[in-house]
Amino acid sequence: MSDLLFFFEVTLAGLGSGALLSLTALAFVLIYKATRVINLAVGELLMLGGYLFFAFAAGLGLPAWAAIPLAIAGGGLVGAVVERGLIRPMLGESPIAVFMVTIGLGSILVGLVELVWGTDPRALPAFMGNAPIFIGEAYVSRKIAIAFAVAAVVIAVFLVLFRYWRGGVALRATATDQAAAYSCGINVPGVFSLAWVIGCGTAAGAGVLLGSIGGISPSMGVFGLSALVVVIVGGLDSVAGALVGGLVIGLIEAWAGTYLGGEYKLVTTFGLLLVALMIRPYGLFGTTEIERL
Amino acid sequence: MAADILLEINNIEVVYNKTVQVLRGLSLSVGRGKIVTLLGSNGAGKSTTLKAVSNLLALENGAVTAGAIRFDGDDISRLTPHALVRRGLFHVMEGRRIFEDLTVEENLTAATFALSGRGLKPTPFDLVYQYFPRLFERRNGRAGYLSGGEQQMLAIGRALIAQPSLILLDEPSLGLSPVLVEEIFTIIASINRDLGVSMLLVEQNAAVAFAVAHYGYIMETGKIVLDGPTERLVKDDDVREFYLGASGGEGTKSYRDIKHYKRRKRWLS
Amino acid sequence: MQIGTAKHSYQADEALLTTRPQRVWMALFAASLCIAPFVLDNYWLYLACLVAINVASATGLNILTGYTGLVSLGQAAFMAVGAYTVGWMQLNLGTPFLLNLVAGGIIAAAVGIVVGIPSLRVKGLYLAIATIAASFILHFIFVNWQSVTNGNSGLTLTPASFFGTPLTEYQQLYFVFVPITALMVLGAANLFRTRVGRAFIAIRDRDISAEVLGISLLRYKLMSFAISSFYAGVAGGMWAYFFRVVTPESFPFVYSIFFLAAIIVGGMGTILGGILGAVFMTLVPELLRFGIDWLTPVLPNAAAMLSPVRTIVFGLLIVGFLIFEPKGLAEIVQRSRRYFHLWPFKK
Amino acid sequence: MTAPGETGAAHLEVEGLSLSFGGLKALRGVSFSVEPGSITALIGPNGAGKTSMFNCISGFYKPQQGSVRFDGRDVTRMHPPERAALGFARTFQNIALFRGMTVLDNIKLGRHAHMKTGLLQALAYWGPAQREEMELRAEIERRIIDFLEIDHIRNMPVASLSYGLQKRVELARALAMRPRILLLDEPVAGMNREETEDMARFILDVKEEWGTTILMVEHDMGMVMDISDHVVVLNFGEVIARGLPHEVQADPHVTEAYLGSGDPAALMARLKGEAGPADGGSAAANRKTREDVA
Amino acid sequence: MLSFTRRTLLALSASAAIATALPAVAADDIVIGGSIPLTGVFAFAGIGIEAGMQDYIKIVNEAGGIQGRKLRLAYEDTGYKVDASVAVFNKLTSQDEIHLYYGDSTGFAKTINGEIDRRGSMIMAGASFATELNDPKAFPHQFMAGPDYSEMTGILLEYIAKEKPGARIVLVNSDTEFGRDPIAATKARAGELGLEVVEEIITPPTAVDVSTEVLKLRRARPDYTIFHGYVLAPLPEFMTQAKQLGLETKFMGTFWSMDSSIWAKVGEAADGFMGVMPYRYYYDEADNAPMMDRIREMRPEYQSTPYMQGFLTAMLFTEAAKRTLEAGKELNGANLKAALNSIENFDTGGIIGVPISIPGNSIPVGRIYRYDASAQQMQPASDWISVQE
Repeated sequence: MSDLLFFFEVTLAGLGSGALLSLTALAFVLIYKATRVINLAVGELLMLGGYLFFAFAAGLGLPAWAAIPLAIAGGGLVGAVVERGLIRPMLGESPIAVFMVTIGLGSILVGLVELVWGTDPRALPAFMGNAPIFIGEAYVSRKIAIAFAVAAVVIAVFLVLFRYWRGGVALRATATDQAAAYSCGINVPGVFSLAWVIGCGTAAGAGVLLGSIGGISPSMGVFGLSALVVVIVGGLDSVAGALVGGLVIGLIEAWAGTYLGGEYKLVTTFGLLLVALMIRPYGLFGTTEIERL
Repeated sequence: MAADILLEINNIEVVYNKTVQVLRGLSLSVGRGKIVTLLGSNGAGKSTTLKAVSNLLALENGAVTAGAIRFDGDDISRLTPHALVRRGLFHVMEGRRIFEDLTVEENLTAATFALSGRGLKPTPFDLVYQYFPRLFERRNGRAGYLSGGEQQMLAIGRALIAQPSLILLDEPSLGLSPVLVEEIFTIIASINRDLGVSMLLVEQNAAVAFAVAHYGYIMETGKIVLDGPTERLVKDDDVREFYLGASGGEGTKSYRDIKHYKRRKRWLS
Repeated sequence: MQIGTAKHSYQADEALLTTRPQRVWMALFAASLCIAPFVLDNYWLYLACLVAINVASATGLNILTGYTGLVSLGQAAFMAVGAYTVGWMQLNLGTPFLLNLVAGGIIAAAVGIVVGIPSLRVKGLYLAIATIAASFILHFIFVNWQSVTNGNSGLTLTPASFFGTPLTEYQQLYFVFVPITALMVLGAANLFRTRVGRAFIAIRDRDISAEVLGISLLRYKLMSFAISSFYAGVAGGMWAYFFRVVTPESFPFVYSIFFLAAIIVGGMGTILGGILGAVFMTLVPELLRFGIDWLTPVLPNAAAMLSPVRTIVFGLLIVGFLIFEPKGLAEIVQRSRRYFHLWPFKK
Repeated sequence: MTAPGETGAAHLEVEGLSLSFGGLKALRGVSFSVEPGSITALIGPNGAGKTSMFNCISGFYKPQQGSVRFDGRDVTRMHPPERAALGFARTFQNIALFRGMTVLDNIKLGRHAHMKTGLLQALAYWGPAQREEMELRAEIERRIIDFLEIDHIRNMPVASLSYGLQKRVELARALAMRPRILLLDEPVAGMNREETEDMARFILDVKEEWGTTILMVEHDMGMVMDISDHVVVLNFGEVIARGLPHEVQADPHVTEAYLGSGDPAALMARLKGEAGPADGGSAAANRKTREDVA
Repeated sequence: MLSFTRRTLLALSASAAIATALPAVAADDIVIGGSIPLTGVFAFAGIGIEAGMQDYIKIVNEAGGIQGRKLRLAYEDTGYKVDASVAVFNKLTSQDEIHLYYGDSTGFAKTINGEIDRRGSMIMAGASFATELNDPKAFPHQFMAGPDYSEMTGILLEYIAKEKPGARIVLVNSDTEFGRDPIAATKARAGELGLEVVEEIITPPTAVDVSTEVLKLRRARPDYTIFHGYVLAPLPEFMTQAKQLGLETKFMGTFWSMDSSIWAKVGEAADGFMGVMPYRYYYDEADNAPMMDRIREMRPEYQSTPYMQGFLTAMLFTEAAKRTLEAGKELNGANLKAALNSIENFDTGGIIGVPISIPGNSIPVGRIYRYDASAQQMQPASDWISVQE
C-alpha cells in the first residue's frame, strides 16, 4: 500500500473523528452564544445521551429510530432542568462561578450514571450497519462516515438559522446584555432555556454517535475536554468555528497519532490550544470583545 | 383614577439584597402624553425607581416590598420585564446599554421583539433613521464602535421601534457634551410631540430636563421631596440653589470663594 | 459594630488577630494541634497529614485564584512537579528533606511562571483553559521523560529522614507537615498585610486601574503564579514523602478541580477559606465512609454506592456553595463570629 | 516622609500626538502643555479624543506619532507602572476603586510604586516590611485622611459608600501616589451641587497645598471655567482652542462645536411653545447632525 | 418515595449500633483486609473478587476455620483510586489486627509497600499483576495469584511460536502504566523466540475512535495482534473494523480482558478472540477439579474471572496462614511470606489445571483460551503453559 494512500486514509479518518468533535463543540457554542456560560459539563451530557440511548434501545428494546430522538429529547430535558435549577440562580454571578457550577454538574451527572448503570463500559446496540465504505481505494469506517455526515448537516442547519432567523439576533442580543435584551422585549429566560435545551440535546445526540463507535462508560465525558480545545481554537461563539476547529483538531490528532504515536495525540492538541490562545485568544472565528477603559 | 394618568407609582419601597432600603414610600405619576422628569443627586434612588417600574430590579437582587405600580390602569408588579415591554412600556437604561457585538440594524431588529403579540405593524427602521440620520450612515457597523452620542441615539431609536406609550429614560445626557445634550433633548421633545409618547425622564442635568419636561419631581434618599409643574419648579429657590446653581444666573458664588481645608469638621454618614 | 476593637496604635490595628477572643481561640487551636497526634489513631493521623498537605496547596491556589483572580486548574500538576523534584533529589542526591521540599517548591514556582505566561494575554476562563492544557502537557512530560521520572512506573521514595530518624510513621510526619503548613499559611496571611498582597487584590478587582497605580501586571501576575505553585510544589513534596510513590497518575486532573472546589467551598480570597475548604473537602468523603458503614445493615449494597455518592456529593458541594453560599464556609464562620463575637469571653 | 512641597509640580508637554484605531483617527497631531502647578482643563464633545488623550498620557495607548514629555523627559513609550513611579496619578471617569477593599487599603494601594517590600519580606512581615507599612499608615492618616475629611469611613468597604465619597476616596488614592501630575477624569460628573462644591474645593487645595500640577477632563462648564487656570478644547482629535477660561468661552469655534447656545433657558424657550411647527425642532437637529457627519 | 419518620430513623440508628457492635464479638478472627474497587472503572473486577474471597472464606469457616480461628474479610470500596485505597488501609488496620491484605491496584501496591514493610505484620496480594511487583527483594511481603503481565505475554508468545514460527506480531498497548508494563519484556521475548514485532501501537487512555490505529494495523499486516492495558473498549471496534477490512490477524489479550461475560455483550464480533488465562473458567468441565464443582454448587450462575482470582488469593492467604500457625510461628509478614514460598506442587483443587509452586512473588502458569461466540464461552486452545525458569 502506498504511503500516499495511507496518508489519505488517515486524513479521512481524522476528518471523521473531527466531525464528532465539531458536533460536541457545537453544543458548547450554542450554550455559550446565548448565555455566556462555558458549560464544562457538555462531556458528561454527551455521556448521558449515550446512556439514555442505551436505556431506550437495549433496556426497553426500542428501535434505533425511536431511541435516538428519545435520547436527544432526554438530553434536552436535562438541559432545561439544569438551566432552571442551577444556571438561572447564578444569573449575574461571575462567569468563573458559573463555569465551576458546570464542573460540579458534571460530577453530579457522572455519579448519577454510575449509580444507575454502574461503571462497566458497555457497547451500544448497532444501528449503523457494518459494510465498509471505500472512497476510491481508501477505506473509511462506516460509523465514522455517518458521524461526519450527521455533524455536517446539523452544523449547516444551525449556521443557516443564526444567519437568517430573527431568533438568532435575540440570542446574540441576550448574550451581550441580559438586562438590555429584557428591555427590548426579548424573552430572556426563554432564550436561555432554549439554548440549554438545544445545546444539551445536541450533546446527547453526539453521545449516541460517539457511544456507537467506542462504547459508553461513565468516563467518556473526557471527550468534552478535546471539544473544549476545539471551541477555543474555533472561537467560543462561532458555529462555523466549531466546524472548522473540530476538523482541524481531528486531522491534527489523526496525523499526530499515526506518525508520532497515540501518546502524542492529547499533548499535540493541548499544545495547539496554548499556541492558539497566545496568538488568537478569541479563536479563529470568535468575536473579539471590545474592551473599554 | 383619572383616565389621563398613564403610570402611577404609589408608595413603593425597594430593598436590595434583602437589607439595603433604597426607596421609602415613593409616589409619582406620569400623565398621558407628558414628559415627567425625576431629579435628584446620585444615589437618591432615581434609577432604582425606573427599574422598579420596568421590573428589572430582580436582576440586581432588588425587590419592591411595598406599594403598587399601575401602568395604564393595571397592576404590573407580576409581569416579566419582556411582557411589560410588549405592553408598551420601554426602559432606556442608564449608560445606553446597546448590544455592542451587534450591528446598528441588528440592534433595531432586537427591539422588534417588543412588538410580539401586540398585533402592530412593524415600525419601519426609516422612522428611526429620520430622527437619527447618523445611525443610518453607520447602520451596518458594529454598535460597539459608535461614539457615546450615537449610542444614546441608538438606545432611543430602539425604543421608537417598540412603539411604546411610555418611555423610561435614564440619564440620556450622561457623559455627553452640552451640544450633544441639547441635540438629544431636542429630539426627545419632538418625539414626545410628534408621536405622543409619554416619558419619565431621570436626569442629573436639571436645566435640560426642565427644558423638555412638563412636570417635575425632586427626590432625595428614596423619597419625593418636592414636585410641581416645571414652570413652578424653576422658580423655586431651593431648586435654583441646589439643582440649577452651577448653570449661571447672577449671584452664583465662585468655587474659589468657598472656604478651604479645615473649614469645618463634618460627619457625613 | 464590634465592641472592643479600639486600638491604641496603628500597629495594633494592623495585627493579624485583633481581638482578645481571636487570640484565645487561636491559642486553643494551636494547643489542640499539638495534642492531636497523641490522641488520634493511625487512620485519623493519616487524614490529618493529608489535610495538612491539602491546606498548604489550597492556600497557594487561594493566593492565585482567590486573591489575584487568576483561575487555575493546574494546581495538581504543580504539586506533581514538586513531588517529582523531591523524589528525584531524594533518590539521586540524597539531600536533606527540608532542602528537597524547598527545591520542589522552587522548581514548581519556575514551572508556574512559565504556565502563567498566557495570563498576560488571556483572562478568566481562557486562562483556566490554558492551565488545563498546561497540566496535560506536564502529564505528558511525566510519562515520557523516562530518565528523570521513570515514566509510567514513577518514582518510589525512601522515607525522609530527620536528624537520622526515618520519618515513616504518620505521627512523625504529622509533626513535620503541620508546622510547615502552619508557616505557609502564616506567610500567606502576612502577604496580604503588605504592598505585595494588596497588589494581587488590586489586579483581581480591576487590573487596568492597578496598572495606573504603578503595579506591573507582568510582574505581579507571574509572582502570584510563582507563589501559588511554590505552595503547590512544597505540598506536592510533602505528598511525595507521605505516599512515597510518585507516578503520573498520582496527581490527576480531578485533583486540580478538588483544590478549586476547596477554595470555593471554603471561601475565595480569605486565608481562613483556604484552610476550611481543604479540611472540609478532605474529610467529607471520609465521613461518607462512616455513613455507608452505618447504612450497610439496612442497604445491603450500600458499599457499592460509596464512590458514586462521593462523586455526587463532591459536585453538589460545589454547586450548592456557589448558589447558596458563594462566599463559602469562611462567611458562615464570620457570621457566627459576629453572633457570638465575645462569647465566652468578656472584654 | 515627604512634605507637600517636596513632591514638586511637574511640567507636561504633549507634542504632535496622533492615535488611530483601525481606520478611525482618535487624535490628529495634538499639542499642548500643562504648566507646573496649574490646573488645566481638557474639554470637548464626546468622541473628541479626551479619553484617548488621557490614556496616551497615562500609558494605556501607545500613540503612533508624537511624544509626551514629563519635565523634559520623553515618556511616550513607558508602561503605566513606570509612569506611576515617576509621579503620574489619575482618577477614572467611572470610579475605578477596588470595591471589595476598605478605604484605607485603597489608599494604601496608591503608594505601591514608592514602596520597597519584596516578596520574601512580605511573606515574613519582618523588620523593614513591617516598618514600611507602619510609616505608610501613619502618613496616610496624617496627610490624606485628615486632609480629605474621610476619617470616619477609613475602615468601611468602598462599595458601601455614596458616590460622592467614592470619588473622594479615589482622589485620596491618587494623592497617596505622591503625584507630581494629577490626571482627573470627570471628577464631578454625576455629583450634585453640594458634592461638586466639596470636590472643587479639594482640587484647589491640592493645587495650593501640595503644589501638584493638575490636568482634568470635565463637562461641568461652571466648574471648569471657575477653577482652571488654562483650558484646552479638543474636537475630532484636534485642538480647536486653548487659553484662559474666559478666552476659550468666548471663542466662536468652541461655542459651535461644544458649548452650544450654552443657555438652558434659551433651550427651554425654544422647546416650549414658540418653536413653531411640530417638527421644527427635530428638523433643525437633523440638519445639524447631517453637518456633523459630513 | 422514602419518607423518614422518627421511628424509621430510630430503627436505622439502632441497626447501625448493632452493626458497629458486631465485629467486636469474635476477637481472635483472622482478618483479611481489603481495599477493593466496588465502584469506578474497575468495579466489575472488585465485585467478582469480593464474591470469590467471601466464598472461599465460607468454605474454610464451614470446615472449622484455621486451627479453630474463623476467617473474616474486612473490606471497603476504593473506587479504584490510590488515595482512597490508602485511606481504607489505614482505617481497617486501625480497627482490626490484620495480617493478610488485598489491594486493588499497582499504584496502591507500590504506595503501601513501604508501610507494609515497616509494619512487618502482614503479607499482601492484589488485583495487580504488574511486572514491577514480581520482585521479592523490592516487594518482600507481596505476591500475586497468577503470572505477571510480562509472563502473560510470554505465555502468549510461547503459544504463537509453536503455532506459527516466525509470525509477525503487532503490540497494541494503552498509554498507561498498566498498558506499557510488558512492552519491553514482550519485545525481548519475541526476539528470543524468533517472532517479529512489526508495529507497536500506543493508544491514548481515553481513545474512542480507533480508525487511524486500524489503518496502521492494516499496513503492518500482522499474524497476531496482542492487546494489553485494556478491559474491553476499544477492542471490539478494532476487531470489527479489521474484519471489515478483511484482515487475517488473530487478536489476543491478557487476563483482565478475558472474562467471557464481557465478550458475551459484544456478540458476533468477539468470535475468535484469544488470550491467556491463569485459571479455569466457571464452566470448564475437568475431572480433577473439586473446587470448580464446589463453586458451581455454591453459585449456580456464571462467575467471572476476577471471582476466580479472588477465590485463589483467599486460598493462598489461608494456606500461608495455616502453614505459619501449624509451624507454631507468629502471624507476621516474614513468616507468612516464608510459608507462602514453601508452597510447592500445590493442588488448587482445579482452579489452576496444574500443581503450582510459588518460589517468588508470582505463579507463572496459564493457558490459551479462545472465545466461541455461538457458545458464549471461552474454549481452551492450548494446554497449560508454564514459563517458570
